[in-house]
Amino acid sequence: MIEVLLFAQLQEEAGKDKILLDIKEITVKEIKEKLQSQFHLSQVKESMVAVNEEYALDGDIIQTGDTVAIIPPVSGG
Amino acid sequence: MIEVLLFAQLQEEAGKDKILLDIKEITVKEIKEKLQSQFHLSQVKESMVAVNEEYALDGDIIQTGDTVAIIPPVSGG
Amino acid sequence: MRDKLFEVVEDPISVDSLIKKVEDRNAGAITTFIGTVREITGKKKTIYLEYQAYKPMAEKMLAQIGKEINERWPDTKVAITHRIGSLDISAIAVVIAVSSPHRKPAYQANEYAIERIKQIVPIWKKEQWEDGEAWIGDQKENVPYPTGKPEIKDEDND
Amino acid sequence: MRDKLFEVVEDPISVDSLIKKVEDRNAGAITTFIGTVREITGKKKTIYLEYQAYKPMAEKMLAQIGKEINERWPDTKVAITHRIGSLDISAIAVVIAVSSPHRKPAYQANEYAIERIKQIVPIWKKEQWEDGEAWIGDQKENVPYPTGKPEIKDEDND
Repeated sequence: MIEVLLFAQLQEEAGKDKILLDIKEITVKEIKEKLQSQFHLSQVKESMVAVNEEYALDGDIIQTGDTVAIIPPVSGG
Repeated sequence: MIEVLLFAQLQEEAGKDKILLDIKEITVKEIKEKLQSQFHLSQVKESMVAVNEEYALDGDIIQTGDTVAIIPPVSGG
Repeated sequence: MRDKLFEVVEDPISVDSLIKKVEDRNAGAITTFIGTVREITGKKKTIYLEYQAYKPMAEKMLAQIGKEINERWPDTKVAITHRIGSLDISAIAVVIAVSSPHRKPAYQANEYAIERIKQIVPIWKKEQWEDGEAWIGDQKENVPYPTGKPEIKDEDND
Repeated sequence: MRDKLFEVVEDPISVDSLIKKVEDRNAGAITTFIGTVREITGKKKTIYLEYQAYKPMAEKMLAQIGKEINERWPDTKVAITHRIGSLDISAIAVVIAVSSPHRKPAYQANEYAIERIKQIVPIWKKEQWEDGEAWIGDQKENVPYPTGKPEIKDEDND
């Protein structure tokens, strides 16, 4: 199981703050595509992905048990 | 009478915080020379002069009733 | 208990408590940056802001900014607290405190911190106007992450 | 009674009270600079500092710095308090608070203020070391007043 955390606009679009995916292994690029096509999250494209609280690159591999977060452009401060 | 205020090292050198000069009119340049020669204040040369709380130039004229301050290089902050 | 130097909180921030965290016998300068909720931006009138964070990661990223600062400007001490939740006009959203033996690094490191917060710390704000609301990103001003991910080092920053 | 924005005082300075003086509904950023007494400078160990001011003129000059800032960076608010007398290690000698709608001017104006204080405000410090004392001027670093008097405008400042 991979837990995907959603924030800000993505959270509102999805109507929930997390999605559970029953997947053993997937790349960052693939999970972004999956979230766009299956969950219609418009902002995924311009978002970063964090795996276990670290920014990840498209080629990085996500495994079952990992916590993924979709990070749209930040606006703190 | 012209009141001359002394601060910091000048005050310690003179042993007092003001000097009264019985003068009607004098330029800034002249008063600096006078303080050096008569009162042996070594730091006057590198000091600025303020007349009535405004910085003054060598040619400016000081008149009886004015308050003069000798301002050695400042070191606040 | 040791004070946390890098925190995301839900209650009002005390500027004084951040100053205390960076005090040092060899500090000659402490700078603070206080980010407050501004009423007017362009022609829009803000009623309040709503901040959300990915809290554990946000605190990690704030700590990383502190580490970057200590590497670039030795002998500095840094503390950063960001508040989340609903914030009224003039409320304090973020406080950055930096101490240093000399003033120049205290200013530079402080400004570096706020720039980095706006790049890598997962915190978002939603503006509530009289006639609507929107989550704010800096999409209008910047390509979100030109190098594919937020720069962990940004040598050109000033 | 209106708060004094530019002050020379003999008692401890409250950073919070200066922040309050510059708060504004349209401020998005407040910067503070806190000048503290540092123990070690080079190889010298300071025991305490003694500050002296030509008080009425010093307050006038602080107000003038505020005016210069408002001209250069519109929409800023500035407050400065300098303490005099005997100050122990870590004590606060000066606090500068600047508010602005945006952060960049808040940093720039604040740094401008401390540079100008060191140029034109008639305040002097005497360092007390373990083995002596001396009034400090910036003679070692600068020609005191290259143009004959302290520059009232300094267009090259950054």
